[in-house]
Amino acid sequence: MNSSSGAVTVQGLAKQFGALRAIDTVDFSIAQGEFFTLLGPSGCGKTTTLRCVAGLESADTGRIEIDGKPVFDSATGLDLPANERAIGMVFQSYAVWPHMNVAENIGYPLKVRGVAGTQIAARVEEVLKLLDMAGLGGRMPSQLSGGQQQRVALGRALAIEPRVLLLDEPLSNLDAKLRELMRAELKLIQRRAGLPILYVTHDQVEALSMSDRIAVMSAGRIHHLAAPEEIYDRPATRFVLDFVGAVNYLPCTVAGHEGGRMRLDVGGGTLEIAAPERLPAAADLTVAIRPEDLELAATGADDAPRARITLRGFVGEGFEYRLELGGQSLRARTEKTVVFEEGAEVVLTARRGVLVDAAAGLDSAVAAA
Amino acid sequence: MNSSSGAVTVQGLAKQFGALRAIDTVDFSIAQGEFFTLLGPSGCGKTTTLRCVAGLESADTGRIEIDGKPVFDSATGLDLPANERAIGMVFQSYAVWPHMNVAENIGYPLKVRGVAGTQIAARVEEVLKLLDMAGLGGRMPSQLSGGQQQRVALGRALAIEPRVLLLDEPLSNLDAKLRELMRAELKLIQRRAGLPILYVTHDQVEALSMSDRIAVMSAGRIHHLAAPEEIYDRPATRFVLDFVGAVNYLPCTVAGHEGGRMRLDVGGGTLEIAAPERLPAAADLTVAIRPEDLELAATGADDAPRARITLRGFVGEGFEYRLELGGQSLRARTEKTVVFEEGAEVVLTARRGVLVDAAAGLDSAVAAA
Amino acid sequence: MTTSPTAPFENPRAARVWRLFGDGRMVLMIALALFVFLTVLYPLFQVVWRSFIVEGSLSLANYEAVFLRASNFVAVWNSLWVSVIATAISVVIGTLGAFVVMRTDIPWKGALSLLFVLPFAIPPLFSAMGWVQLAGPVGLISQGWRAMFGPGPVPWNIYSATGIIFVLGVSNYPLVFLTVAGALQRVDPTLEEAARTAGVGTGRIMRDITLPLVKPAIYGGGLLAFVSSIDNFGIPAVLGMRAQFYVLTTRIYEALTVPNMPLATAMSVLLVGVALVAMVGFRRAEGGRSQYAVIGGKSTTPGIIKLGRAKPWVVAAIVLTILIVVVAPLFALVLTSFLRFWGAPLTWEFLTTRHYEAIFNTPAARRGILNSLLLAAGAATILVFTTALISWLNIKGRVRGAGTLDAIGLIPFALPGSVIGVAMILAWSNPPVGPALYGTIWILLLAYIMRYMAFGLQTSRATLTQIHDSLEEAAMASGASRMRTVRDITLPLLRPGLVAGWILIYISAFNELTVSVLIWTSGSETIGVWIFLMQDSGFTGRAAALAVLTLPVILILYLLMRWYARLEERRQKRQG
Amino acid sequence: DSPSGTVNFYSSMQLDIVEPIIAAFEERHPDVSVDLLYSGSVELEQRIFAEIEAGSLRADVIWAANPALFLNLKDAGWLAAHETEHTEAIPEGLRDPDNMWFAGRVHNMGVGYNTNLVAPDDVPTNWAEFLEWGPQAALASPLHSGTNFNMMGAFVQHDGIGWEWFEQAREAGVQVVRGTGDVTRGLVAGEFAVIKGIDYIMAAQAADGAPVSFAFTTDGVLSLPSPIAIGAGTDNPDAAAAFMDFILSAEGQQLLVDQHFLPVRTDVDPPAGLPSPSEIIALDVDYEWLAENGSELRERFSDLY
Ligand SMILES: Nc1ncnc2c1ncn2[C@@H]1O[C@H](COP(=O)(O)OP(=O)(O)OP(=O)(O)O)[C@@H](O)[C@H]1O
Ligand SMILES: Nc1ncnc2c1ncn2[C@@H]1O[C@H](COP(=O)(O)OP(=O)(O)OP(=O)(O)O)[C@@H](O)[C@H]1O
Ligand SMILES: [Mg+2]
Ligand SMILES: [Mg+2]
Repeated sequence: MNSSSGAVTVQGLAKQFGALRAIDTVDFSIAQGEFFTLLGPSGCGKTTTLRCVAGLESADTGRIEIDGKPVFDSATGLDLPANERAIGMVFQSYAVWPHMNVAENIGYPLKVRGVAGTQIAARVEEVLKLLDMAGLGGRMPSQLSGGQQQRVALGRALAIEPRVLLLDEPLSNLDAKLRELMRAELKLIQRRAGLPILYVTHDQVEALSMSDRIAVMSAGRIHHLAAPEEIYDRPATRFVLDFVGAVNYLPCTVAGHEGGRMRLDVGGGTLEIAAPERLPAAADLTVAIRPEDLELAATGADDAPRARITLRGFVGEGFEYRLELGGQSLRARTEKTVVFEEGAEVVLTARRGVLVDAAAGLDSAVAAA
Repeated sequence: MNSSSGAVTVQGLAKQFGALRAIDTVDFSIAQGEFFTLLGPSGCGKTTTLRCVAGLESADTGRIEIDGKPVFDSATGLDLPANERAIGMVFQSYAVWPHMNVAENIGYPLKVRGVAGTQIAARVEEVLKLLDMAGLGGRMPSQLSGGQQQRVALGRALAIEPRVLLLDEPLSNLDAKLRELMRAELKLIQRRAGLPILYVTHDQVEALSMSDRIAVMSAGRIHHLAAPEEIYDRPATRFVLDFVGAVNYLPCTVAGHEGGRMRLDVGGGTLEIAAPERLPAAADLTVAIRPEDLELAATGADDAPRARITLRGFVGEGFEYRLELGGQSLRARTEKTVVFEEGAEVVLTARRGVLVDAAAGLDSAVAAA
Repeated sequence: MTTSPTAPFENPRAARVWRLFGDGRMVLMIALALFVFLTVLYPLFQVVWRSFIVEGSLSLANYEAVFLRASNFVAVWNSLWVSVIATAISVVIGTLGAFVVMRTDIPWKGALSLLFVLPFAIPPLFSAMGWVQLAGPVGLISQGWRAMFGPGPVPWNIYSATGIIFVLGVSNYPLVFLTVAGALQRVDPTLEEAARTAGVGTGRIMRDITLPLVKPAIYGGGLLAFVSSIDNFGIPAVLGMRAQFYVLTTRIYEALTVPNMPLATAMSVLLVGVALVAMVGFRRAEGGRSQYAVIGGKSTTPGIIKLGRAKPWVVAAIVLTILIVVVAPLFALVLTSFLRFWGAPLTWEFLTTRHYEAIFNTPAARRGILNSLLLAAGAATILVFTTALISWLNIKGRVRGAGTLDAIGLIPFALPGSVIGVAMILAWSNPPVGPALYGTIWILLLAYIMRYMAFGLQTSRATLTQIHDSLEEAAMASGASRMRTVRDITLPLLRPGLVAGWILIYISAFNELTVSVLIWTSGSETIGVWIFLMQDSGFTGRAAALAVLTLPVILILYLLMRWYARLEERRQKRQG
Repeated sequence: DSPSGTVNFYSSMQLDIVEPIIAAFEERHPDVSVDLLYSGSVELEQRIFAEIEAGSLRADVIWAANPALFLNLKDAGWLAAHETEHTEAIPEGLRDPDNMWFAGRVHNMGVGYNTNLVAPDDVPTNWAEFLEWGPQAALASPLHSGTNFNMMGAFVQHDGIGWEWFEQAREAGVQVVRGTGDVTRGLVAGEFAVIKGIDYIMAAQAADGAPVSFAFTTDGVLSLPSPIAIGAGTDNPDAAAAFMDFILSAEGQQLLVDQHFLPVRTDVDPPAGLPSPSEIIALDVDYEWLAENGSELRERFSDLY
């Protein structure tokens, strides 16, 4: 048996619904104690992948191991049912049992494992407190708000300490405050128990801040599998660049190259970014700059591009601006201290940028000082 | 009839479920064309309020007007059914009709209004494109992912142009990319049609960035009703301060007061913040500082507090730090350019801060340079 | 390979079978298959087998005899169209009634829903007689009509196809009512609310949203009503023969009186064929499996529609309907039980309680009541669980073959009662193995199980399709085995459907006549047997009195059910 | 030694007839208990044939209204002969020459009429007059009622009546309903004025106060014996024989006479007000012929109606 040491190993997984390839060959492996996230847009196959790992869906082809033990193998026909896979799972649709009250819902996995009644009650109390739902144990699901139901679903998975925790957008209906609390709690549980987590989300911030590694998916394929910073700063494909965080695309030509830095003519002015390698001058390129990497100033160099503020939005920690530069709309994000009025003209500089081939996909990712 | 000019007016609304006060007197009024948001933690009564406005739930007491026309009045027993209130609504639980395909779901409100078949088809096509779901019109809801279902629910409300649009967390299952797109689209629709929107969310960023005004709710009451910046910068109660954005609390005593600025001794050092009024020295206070208002530096003034970095998290646009200062845990947020290693010692300064009475609730909100 | 407790198979099919065994599904499947074989297939085989025997050797002569007579085709055609129209009436009354009672703010809900199911307790023969007494040539309504519009024939004729259709329709609608009422309770109300906020009025919501969502239940109840119509004998016998209007069951009865049992069985096979074709049609129309999963993991409380200004009208319509389809025949039944003889003039001197006295003085009749109470409870309980498991294997467990079990279980419902009775005698007088059950009370239990399996299958199927898969999946992911999941999650969620099925079976079995009368023995008499025998030997009054005595049983059952529902409600309301 | 044990008794005789007889018998033979299985005649026949089909007849004693049934059973060997002292007292027509069955009771089918609708002068005196009542006249279907089936046989073989009678009935609009119960109810309620009725049923209804009466026709009524017999497979022949003897005895027959039935014994007087058997003009019935041609007759009838 070619078992690997990973907590979860997925090899060559594929699954079709009719003509639709929901998963189109997915490979990944989660190490013991790793927080692993599947990140991708709606409908990209995240839930389907998770369900295959859980044993709720049978993949068409591929092989899955949990804790070194094969649980699915299309070649041999092996396909262990979910209850023999020692997993904990939170469903995107909550799947809270409507005929059990909150405490019964959370205690059920313990009951199935034959834990004594008093112990169950104690553990349920603990979990309820953790979920900020103390005292709601006797409520029926129909008397709960959406977020409360999601917390019950989460509590159910946390009640036992499973070998792998599978979470399908478990925080999407929680408010930011609670979400942050739960994120921290999940991290804590995971660290304490060395518990591997397979997390599914469409929320980049959630993925970036919690994960040890992220697999960015699109249309049933993994585009980039790496640590959060790498995903964000050195995205493997244009899709990843585009999906993970906002980005501005500016068509440009190389105007010069000096001392590891490159000057780019973006029409209306020149931007300077760091560049490890030399490119032929005047190549037809696009530079991708994240909003927070665009610096806005009232004044600046003569050849710097000048843009007009079209919209200002408050986002709490700072402002979000829409700019117009030569007919293109750009986004920028600044701290609260940098305030411009709508209609004002600002000078742009770039802190960092990534060069993209206008024709093909992503060519090179370039970090700047 | 004391009709006001607002698009929606809610007066003295209250609703109990058994012993639980789900809404405990709520008053607000939405102006024509206004984007109004109910923001609050899970279970605070947002959905219940929205359902009362929609006519799906009967409040115990209170009065509701839509477009100057009373639709509910507990005093006279008036209670128009939902279908006579000219509203569009998106449900937190999607409520996509399982027996109709996507196109039929979206087209149904038009069909009910007697719109011609060809026109319906055209409009549905348009909405589908808008929702990034072109080509999925023939799918049944059971064949859709969670986010896709939410988009169908949204599309259904957008298909017609109602007098008021009621939205219950309509974007919670969409990825950030799509969410941003939809936010912009909603704003656009609202501006174009001058359509008033009553929006329910637990997401602060969503609320802050989209709303004209926000009502922050907790336990069935509105704590603060104001424009986003006011909510964030000058929260009316400690709950609002706490809920809208992250915050660090530091017990402090007043060390000095000079030229509109106040020096606060936070134990281990002194922080300076702007203060409009004089406070008696050594008053027993707490200063609340948002993570992004804490500035980290390698060196600084001798009397500035020095903290140790315990954890660094990457959030794409920057870093999130956990700091330890005299046994307390603090959070700080910096741009990507400011990088410290875990374990390093940093010097703290505060950009802004709010003074809170340690004993009572929120006392004064103070902006700093 | 040693690390894995599960033997991996080279052959995927072998692996699949192994998995089915591993989680108990196959064991369950085998047990249920055995159950269905013993209670349905084996007796059925006895009947079918005889239809091919002529004078001791295999022959198709019986079928030739059936198919060569044109009047048999007329009877098939009559059975079909009469049943279809009667079913339509049942579906309309049952569905509208269920909707109004379950989902609107109409007053007296408890009493109304009781009244709506009450006609189910009246044996069809009595419905027919009751309607003759009401609307027959010299019936009460006809007399009233003549008093108002002068002498002469009334403008209707109860002895006609129309009469049969009407009485079948108003007798069988409770089947639809019970199934649909259960489903309506479970529909996620936000789906209706979504339509309401989209500007849709109540009527249109019902048509476009609610009805399609409970479609499986409507089809399920409709199928029961249809099969109930096509296999009914009492009503076409009383109302049809005088008009020389024959249906298959009355033809089969004739063949049985000759007696030409092989011929009767051959005709029964024809009837089963017709019913099966109809069933397949219904099942087709029910449509896809997951389209209707409305019991989801996101919970909401059921919504009640405010009738507003329409309320008085709706109340009036409901009361009128109940007066016509419930009160009138019940009145006729009760009246008969107090009249000295059937058809006596309505004056004090002809009223008497002696029919009741006679019943209470007959030990066998008293024993019959007790036997019926026990047998009905036994059959209902056994069936509710076995059929729920069969449906589960079919719909959720996705075990191949469970669909066949489901289909086989439906067949006996299409068999005339007398054929089932004959089948039981043939099967259990001298079974190849095991005890001869004929002559004991157990054969009645077996017969009821055979006859009413369809009720259990239909009601549990309708409920199961409404339960979202994720609820079971969550239990599996929590570590519960498949069988444990069924016990802890599926069966409790099925409960409303199971209760409805239990009541359907209980009431039907409680006063079942046609099968029982062929297989009872002294000591195992049932209330249905006594009703039939009294009726048959001319003691119509006593028979009616017995039938009236069954009504309180239904009433008590219903009150128990309400009490249970309130208990459940309180459980739901209980706060921590 | 005296008989003991259980007798499985299959009967289609009305309960209020049979129950007193059983009670009297059990008093006489305390060691024997009679297990009565009472059923309508059609259902009883269905059950008997189903049991035979399955290979064993449970009944020890059978008492039913349709003589043809007993001819069939005798032919198939399912009856046991009964040698008894009562043979002498029972006329030849009322018992099997091989002692396989004896009539336990006799009932007559004649004209039943509603006294509110039919004046005493208008009561049909023969079967031709019966037809004059057209749609107000009714009979139970021979396909469902054993008595009517026998009567059909008698009519068809009768020179003066014949198959034509049914054709004329059809033309005149005479109603055919399902069973004896239906036709009786119709008469009582006034839906029908005259029916083919059974003597003791009419008497019982009249005793209840119903406006009905019974009349004998001059061209013959159907006088039908209800045979009683012992099943060939009985496992308690002594008790079965004792029970049968009791029914045929003068004591047993007197119990029937008390219930308005004509006795089968010549040494027991008929009930008061009823003609003695010798005064009744009865139609001839050839049960053998009927057993042979029954199916064809039934088919003819069902084609007609
Ligand atoms: N039972 C099904 N039949 C047909 N298509 C399906 C089925 N389930 C899912 N799909 C399709 O497969 C694709 C992947 O679905 P999946 O649920 O895995 O998406 P997801 O990545 O979890 O999206 P979301 O973030 O919106 O939940 C989608 O296009 C979806 O419409
Ligand atoms: N039908 C009901 N019966 C009893 N309590 C209810 C019912 N519906 C809601 N509640 C309770 O009322 C409170 C308010 O619920 P509501 O659904 O309005 O919350 P919410 O603010 O929308 O929360 P979320 O963000 O989690 O959706 C909650 O505590 C909830 O548990
Ligand atoms: Mg998903
Ligand atoms: Mg809510």
